[in-house]
Amino acid sequence: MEQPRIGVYICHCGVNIAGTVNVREVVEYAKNLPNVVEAKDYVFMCSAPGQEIIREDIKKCQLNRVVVAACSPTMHEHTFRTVLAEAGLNPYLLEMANIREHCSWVHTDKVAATEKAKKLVEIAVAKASTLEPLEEIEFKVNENLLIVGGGVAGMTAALDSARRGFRVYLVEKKPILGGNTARLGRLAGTDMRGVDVAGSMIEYVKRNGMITTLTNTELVSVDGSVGNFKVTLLKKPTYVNEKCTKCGECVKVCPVEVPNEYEFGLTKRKAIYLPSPASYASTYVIDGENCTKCGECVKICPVNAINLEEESERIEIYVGAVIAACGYDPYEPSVGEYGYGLSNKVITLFQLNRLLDPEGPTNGELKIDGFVPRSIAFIMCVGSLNTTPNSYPYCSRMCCSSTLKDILLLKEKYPNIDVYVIYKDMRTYGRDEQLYLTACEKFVKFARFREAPKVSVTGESLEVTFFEETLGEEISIPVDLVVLAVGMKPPKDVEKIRTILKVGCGPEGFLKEAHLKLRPVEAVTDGVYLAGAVTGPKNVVESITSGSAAASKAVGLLCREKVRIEPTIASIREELCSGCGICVSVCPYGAIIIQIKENTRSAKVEPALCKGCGVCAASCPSGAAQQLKYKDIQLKAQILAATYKR
Amino acid sequence: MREVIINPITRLEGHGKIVVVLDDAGNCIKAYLQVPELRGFEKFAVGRHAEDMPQITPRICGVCPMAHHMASTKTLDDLYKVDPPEPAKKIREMVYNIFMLEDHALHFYILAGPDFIVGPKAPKTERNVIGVIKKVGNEVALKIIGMRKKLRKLNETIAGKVIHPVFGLPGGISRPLSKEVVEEARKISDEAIEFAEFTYKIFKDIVLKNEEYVNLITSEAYTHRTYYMGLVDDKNRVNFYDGKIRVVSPRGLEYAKFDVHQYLDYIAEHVEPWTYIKFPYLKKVGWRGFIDGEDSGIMSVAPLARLNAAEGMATPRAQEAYEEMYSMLGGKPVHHTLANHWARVIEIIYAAERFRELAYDPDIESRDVRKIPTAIPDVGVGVVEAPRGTLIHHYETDERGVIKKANLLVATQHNAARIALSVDKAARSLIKGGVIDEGLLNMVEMAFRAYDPCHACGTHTLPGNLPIKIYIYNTEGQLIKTIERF
Amino acid sequence: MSKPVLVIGGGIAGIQAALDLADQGIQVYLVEKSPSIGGRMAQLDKTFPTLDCASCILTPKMVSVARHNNIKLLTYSEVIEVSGRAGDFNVKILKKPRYVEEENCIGCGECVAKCPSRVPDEFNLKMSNRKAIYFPFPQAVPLKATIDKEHCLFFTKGVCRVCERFCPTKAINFEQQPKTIELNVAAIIIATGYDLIDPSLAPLYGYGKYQNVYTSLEFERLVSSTGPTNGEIIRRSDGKHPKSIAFIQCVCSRDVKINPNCSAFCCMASVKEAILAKEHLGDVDCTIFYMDLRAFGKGYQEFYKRAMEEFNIKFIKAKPAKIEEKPETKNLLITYEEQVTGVKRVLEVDMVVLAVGVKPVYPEAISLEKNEDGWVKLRNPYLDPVSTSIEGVYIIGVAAGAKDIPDSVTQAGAAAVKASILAWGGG
Amino acid sequence: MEKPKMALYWCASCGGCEEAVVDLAEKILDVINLVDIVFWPVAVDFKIDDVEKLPDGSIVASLINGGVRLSEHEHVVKLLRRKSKIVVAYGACSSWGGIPGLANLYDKEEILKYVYGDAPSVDNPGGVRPREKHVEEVELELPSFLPRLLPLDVVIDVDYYIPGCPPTPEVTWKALEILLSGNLPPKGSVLGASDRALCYECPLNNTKPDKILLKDIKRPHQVIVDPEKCLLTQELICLGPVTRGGCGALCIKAAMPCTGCFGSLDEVIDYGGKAVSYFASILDYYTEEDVERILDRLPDPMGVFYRYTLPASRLRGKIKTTMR
Repeated sequence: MEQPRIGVYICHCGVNIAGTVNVREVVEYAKNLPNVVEAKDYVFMCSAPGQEIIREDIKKCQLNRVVVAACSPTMHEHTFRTVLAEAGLNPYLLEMANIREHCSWVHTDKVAATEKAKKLVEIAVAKASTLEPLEEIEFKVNENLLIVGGGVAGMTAALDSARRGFRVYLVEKKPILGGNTARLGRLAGTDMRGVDVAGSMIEYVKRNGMITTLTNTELVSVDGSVGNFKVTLLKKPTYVNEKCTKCGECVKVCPVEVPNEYEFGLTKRKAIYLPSPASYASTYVIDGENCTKCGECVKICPVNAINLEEESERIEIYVGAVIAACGYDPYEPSVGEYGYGLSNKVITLFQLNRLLDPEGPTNGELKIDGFVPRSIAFIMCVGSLNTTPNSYPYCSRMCCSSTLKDILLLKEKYPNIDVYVIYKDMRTYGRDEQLYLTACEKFVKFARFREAPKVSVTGESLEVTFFEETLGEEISIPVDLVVLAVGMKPPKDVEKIRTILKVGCGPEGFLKEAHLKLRPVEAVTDGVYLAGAVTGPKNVVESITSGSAAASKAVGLLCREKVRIEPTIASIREELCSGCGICVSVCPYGAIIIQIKENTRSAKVEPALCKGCGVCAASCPSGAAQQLKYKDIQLKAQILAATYKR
Repeated sequence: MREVIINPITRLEGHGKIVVVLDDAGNCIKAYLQVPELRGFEKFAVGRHAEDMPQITPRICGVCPMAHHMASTKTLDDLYKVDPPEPAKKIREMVYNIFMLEDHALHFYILAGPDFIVGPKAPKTERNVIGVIKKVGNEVALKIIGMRKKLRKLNETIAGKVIHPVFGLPGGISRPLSKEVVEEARKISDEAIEFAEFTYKIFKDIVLKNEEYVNLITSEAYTHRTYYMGLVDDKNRVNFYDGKIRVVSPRGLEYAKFDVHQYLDYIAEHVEPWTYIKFPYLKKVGWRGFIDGEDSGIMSVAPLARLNAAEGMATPRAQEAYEEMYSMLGGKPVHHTLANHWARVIEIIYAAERFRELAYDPDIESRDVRKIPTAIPDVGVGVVEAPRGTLIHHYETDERGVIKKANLLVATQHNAARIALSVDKAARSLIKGGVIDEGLLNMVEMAFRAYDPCHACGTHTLPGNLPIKIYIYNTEGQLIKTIERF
Repeated sequence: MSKPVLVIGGGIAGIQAALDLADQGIQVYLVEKSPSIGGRMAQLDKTFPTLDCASCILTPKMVSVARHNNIKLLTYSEVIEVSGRAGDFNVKILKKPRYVEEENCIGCGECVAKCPSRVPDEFNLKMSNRKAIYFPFPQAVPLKATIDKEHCLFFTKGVCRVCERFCPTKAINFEQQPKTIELNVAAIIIATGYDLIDPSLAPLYGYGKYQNVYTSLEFERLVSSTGPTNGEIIRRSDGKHPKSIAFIQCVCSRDVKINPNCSAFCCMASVKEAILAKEHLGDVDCTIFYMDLRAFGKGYQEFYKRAMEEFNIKFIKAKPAKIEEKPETKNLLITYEEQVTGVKRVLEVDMVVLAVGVKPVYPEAISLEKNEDGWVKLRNPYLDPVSTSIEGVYIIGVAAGAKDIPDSVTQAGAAAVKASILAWGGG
Repeated sequence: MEKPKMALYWCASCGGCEEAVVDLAEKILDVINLVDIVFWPVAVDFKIDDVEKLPDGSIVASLINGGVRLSEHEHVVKLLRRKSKIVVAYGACSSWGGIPGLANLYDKEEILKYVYGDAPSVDNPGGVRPREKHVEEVELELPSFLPRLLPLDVVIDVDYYIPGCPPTPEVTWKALEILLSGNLPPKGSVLGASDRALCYECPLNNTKPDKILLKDIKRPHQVIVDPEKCLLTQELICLGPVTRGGCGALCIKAAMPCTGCFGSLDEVIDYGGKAVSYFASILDYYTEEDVERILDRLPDPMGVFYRYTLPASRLRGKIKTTMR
């Protein structure tokens, strides 16, 4: 290596540094450090004149390393790297000493702070002597986008990205798009039903030539990294082709009957069925899991639309980014939880939505055993806030507003029904508060429980018993119907999705954001984004918004020609590597592979996957893996400088 | 008073130094063998995993590492109260006999060889391995080197390493032998028998047929009447790997026969302020200073002692040779230090025969070579016969098998007192009236070699001699003369 | 080629929208009326539920805005006129004079140190003073001094010019004139945020009357290490540490007379503030008076639970009937009805913090359609949740409805992609 | 032409290194033909005076094995340093202290007290101890037992290292070839061994799964291993990944884990520290209880991870060692 010629530049940062640190003294000290050929100070090193001093010196003094002692590198490392680049030096030959946040801002003793600043500069100089030029790593970005999940969040993301000009693969594991929203019935504050919102999106998706929809399709694997993912999908057969005229003859002969999941089990369906109301499903489909392949439907189908021999298809696609919009599952109470499953008069909010939907099993009539209930108790926080042993600890956010919306609908249709809402905290946040105010005006009775209410089912009668906080006593309310305002839980295949996408999840099982507050639609894994309720409970509007937000991030990546990553990643010197595989075992990003050449093994870093966390370098037993810019020898130089007494 | 310092002699657990003290008349009144070597193995063994001891203790001596490895491994069997499967024990004993054979052969040909084969009075430039080669012929020399190489290679394959082996574990050995290895062992064992016979013939032709040599062996200068100690099998025959410790008195009577667990009842160590080595002695007889005879607890180990302490050899050819030696030297026990060379040749025959017996034993093909210990460890004691003599390891551990206490009695130590006697005796007989016989160097050297195959086994592979330098001081303590021997 | 997009408001929502657009290769004009971007978030001490320091996570974003090649930052500027339609808006922006040349100012602070004029500091809600030439806060972006003409001695009395004398780079320019900038943009994103509703509208809480009653935003500054007391929680009346603090929710919100809406973030903000008070003072009783504790976001319920169990913060479900001051101690007496028994009770505390509701701030130059409650009307809340009724004009952050930081950031992304589609001529 | 002069010396060693040289077998004769051995106490004329008489720097290379434990060792190695152009630390003990270096876990007094006092077979009622100066008829001197064992390079400047306990004949031969070739690598280099870790030459390296994450630690006596499968994956602490290769994986071929006698690789600063770090990083544990449990499974981390390198490590042992 060439003899280091280091220039040291010490910033006053106005009075921020100079007020506590004697900058002149630090300059004099720096001048006598090994390899230092020039040391200067300036009031604001990051200002244009300050930058110019460095640029000039690099040329005049033939500097080949630069140390800037100023603020945190997160503030201005980039600035000074650019200065080096402009002066023809490799930008990674810069080392910063943070004498502001790490020194002047946190100390008051001027003498001691000055000594510390000297030491920090000395450490930076020692490291600078060992710095090597590094080249930024670039990859061409594949412009396609994969979206996993065809609910409203996924469809919104697909539409926004496609409208912005990117090819989208929209993958849905169910036979039809629309997700949970399609089943929600009428939505709050509008005349639209969930199926209208989902349906219009489906129409847009169908019409958009940039979107390839793959229903009945599951994610098998995702390899590669940001900008370049290879995706393997498995498209399962529906056994019915587009010739289907939806005549319905097949259903009549199908001998297999199973609960209809679309109606949350309120009705039954056959193994061949319409996956959603007629207006949105284009063909009948066969549920491969339950079909016995008896062949009756094939015989009766007048247009020969059924082929029971159809097989699964493996599809490989290449994309630059992935949006996970896998939604949620409604919380399903266990049998006996609030009387659920013991009586058909205990239903969930989702089931109520179906009953109130004109396209639902009762065509919008709320009738239980043929009668309209005269009194209904809504029990809130079912499956949430740890109210029962099975429930989750979090708040599901949408259930309060959703319940009140349903109550207002009910009150519109059946003004005389007595409605009780048994709740813990009414969480109609923001403008949804107006739903609460309206409900109060409609004489909905609100009662506050301390512990989860008990629902006793005796023959035909139902009674809800609980300790009412405001009255301060235990009360019992006999009702005709109990509606459980169930919350949302992570979708059942979330674990699989998260493993395939290498995305983290929180303790409750929802996928984890890169930063809860400021990066809510990004996963920790670069190039993977999160939309909708897969990160946690959301209402329809919030899900749709996050779909757009995720599209925004994905587009931001896809419109770049190249992804550039900082070269401060791990690197393995093949000539020193024994192929022991320890690094592979510890790498949290799957960024290291073992390559076998002529029966000998050695490890290799995939730069696009490496996050530069340094775990491999710390664990590499032979020192072959090193973190660039933080090599052992560089850190050792710093430690020696830090502990050396001059 | 004058002093003579021979410094350093060859290694004795390191380096050695002899100081000879003369009275005003110039007569030797005392000679000291100082061993300036201490590493503290017994102390730093504390805290180690017991199962690591078979790999740690061989570092006491890189010339006979297998002896320590085996003693340590057997101590672990005892510590964990686990009896290894028969095949494992047989493989261990086979490996051990290969080691004894190889080590003894090295000593015989390369260390002692020059003295006897070339001749004690031959020019010093010839008294080395090259001289040996000249005398026995190139073909024979290659045979010797080749045999040693094969034996060591075989042990490396079985034990992992030949210097500092690794295969021994409590309850057996690390893995069974492959078919190829078993076949190789059998082939080599056949050659070993032939090699042993050949060696015996050379010894008889060159040494025993030379009256001068025989006289040298029986000369009083090399004779000490001490106790003798060695391992014997249930028929009181020599065994290197296992058995009871038998001690015979200077008159050849059985003094004691005990299990190694009782070693503390029989053996104690004496400390002198002028040397780092400790001097074991027979506890019940007691320490009487550096004197020989029935009343002195000084005992001797190594080949001759082993033969003296036993009543015969367990293999036929070795037994013949055994009987031959005692009949020629006038019955048991033999007190002549130099007869160790003879005894060593007999042991070479035994080792080869035992090696072959075990190599052809179908058991060594077995896969059943390990028993996993289940007992909670506590105390373990083990013993083997190292080439230089009885070697005892003793460990105490906590319930996790971590050493709390270790005690090691190594062969050199058992002989230390007798070696000191030899040095003293040689000095006294050869330094008289201020005249220092130059033969002193020879005498000391030969006395040493007889005991000490391990110390010097590498010594004569290259041209050169035992490096000795004698400093002679006058009564005022001034250096008056230096004698060098090279 | 794409057309530019205008973002109005440099709070976290505007910052995020600008960054998203810029990352999508679109030229962004980010207009902020105050001298620095950062918005309300810059005034916060820590954020719930992670207790991240607000500036620590915000400052890097602010720096990114300043550094991004695709973002033209117009601070101390206001949109004064908008015409045209989606894809083709003509916008006039007034750049107010700082009387400091931005190109020359290096942010050294010499001028600030020397300025003799003291002015109440808006950033610290007037709880401390700044100079007439000033940086709004230490991490301001851009870090350029601004002369407050109203209080500058030169402008008011014609003398001084001390700043000019001490400026090492000759950046002071008393002659600077307002500038009008005209732009043509494809879309407009409004992120103008909120103001607190005037708490004196609810006189029963005594804000403005009693010294030791604070708004929650004031309390944020009080606990902040960059605030008026360097993070010391002390009473206005006597400078002593309070031994008890009451946090009162739903002041000027959920109140049909003032503002029927819930302000969405105050419950959690108060829980956080109570935790911070405990962390700062240790020996302090914190009580939160609430109606419904709206811990609805990710990790919020868990945070609420932590406040109760780990920090021992008391929660009382009640809306105080009145607050009175004890004249001798300036302590406060909170009268409320105990929920279970219905008994009237009085709690005496050393300090009261009011979680005051919010009202939106809208740019005057754009006439947005509003709902009865005064908040903006959206075009289609389901299919187009960030669009105003004017095509091509989007609204995000609290201006579009009270919300917390993650929801604001999410909306920012959503508006960015919509605007981006327009900017590229799609839609 | 005069043959280059070479010296060999041993300090606190076991003689295994000498034996290893002897194991060069027929090649030893080549060595003799190539060099003139002027000093090798174990094998040739010992003339320390003659060494003193040699001009400084006249010995081309001195190979020194064993750690410095006695004052006499210190004296001789300093003499050899003066007389030699190149000093080579031969074997684990002189390179880093070796197994006798574990003695640095105890101080001098503890060792002497046990060896001459507390050991069960010692019978020493008078509490006699070997002394540096003892007057019998004359004054008898013993070299002093230093407070600790020192690696060679703490006492003198060392040019090269030949690793191993002992170095194998192959490694020794390769190193001698390099030394005699005149084409010398940079100072401080390791001669004769591999530049990569043992795994590289281990016949079991290819039997590893993609990821090695261990749920348990087993000590060698607790398990019967599959000799055809990577020992690390069988939960034995094999130090192959952290140890310099060159031995040919002898121990592993005997189904015993590598204990690290070839020491660390060039890029590693502290062998034991690296060994702990590497091994700990593949332990599949998350809770503190797990960590407690695992520490209990391994009562002697010093003897396992620092077996050959303690005196040269950052820890240096209980006894402080001043590093160069």
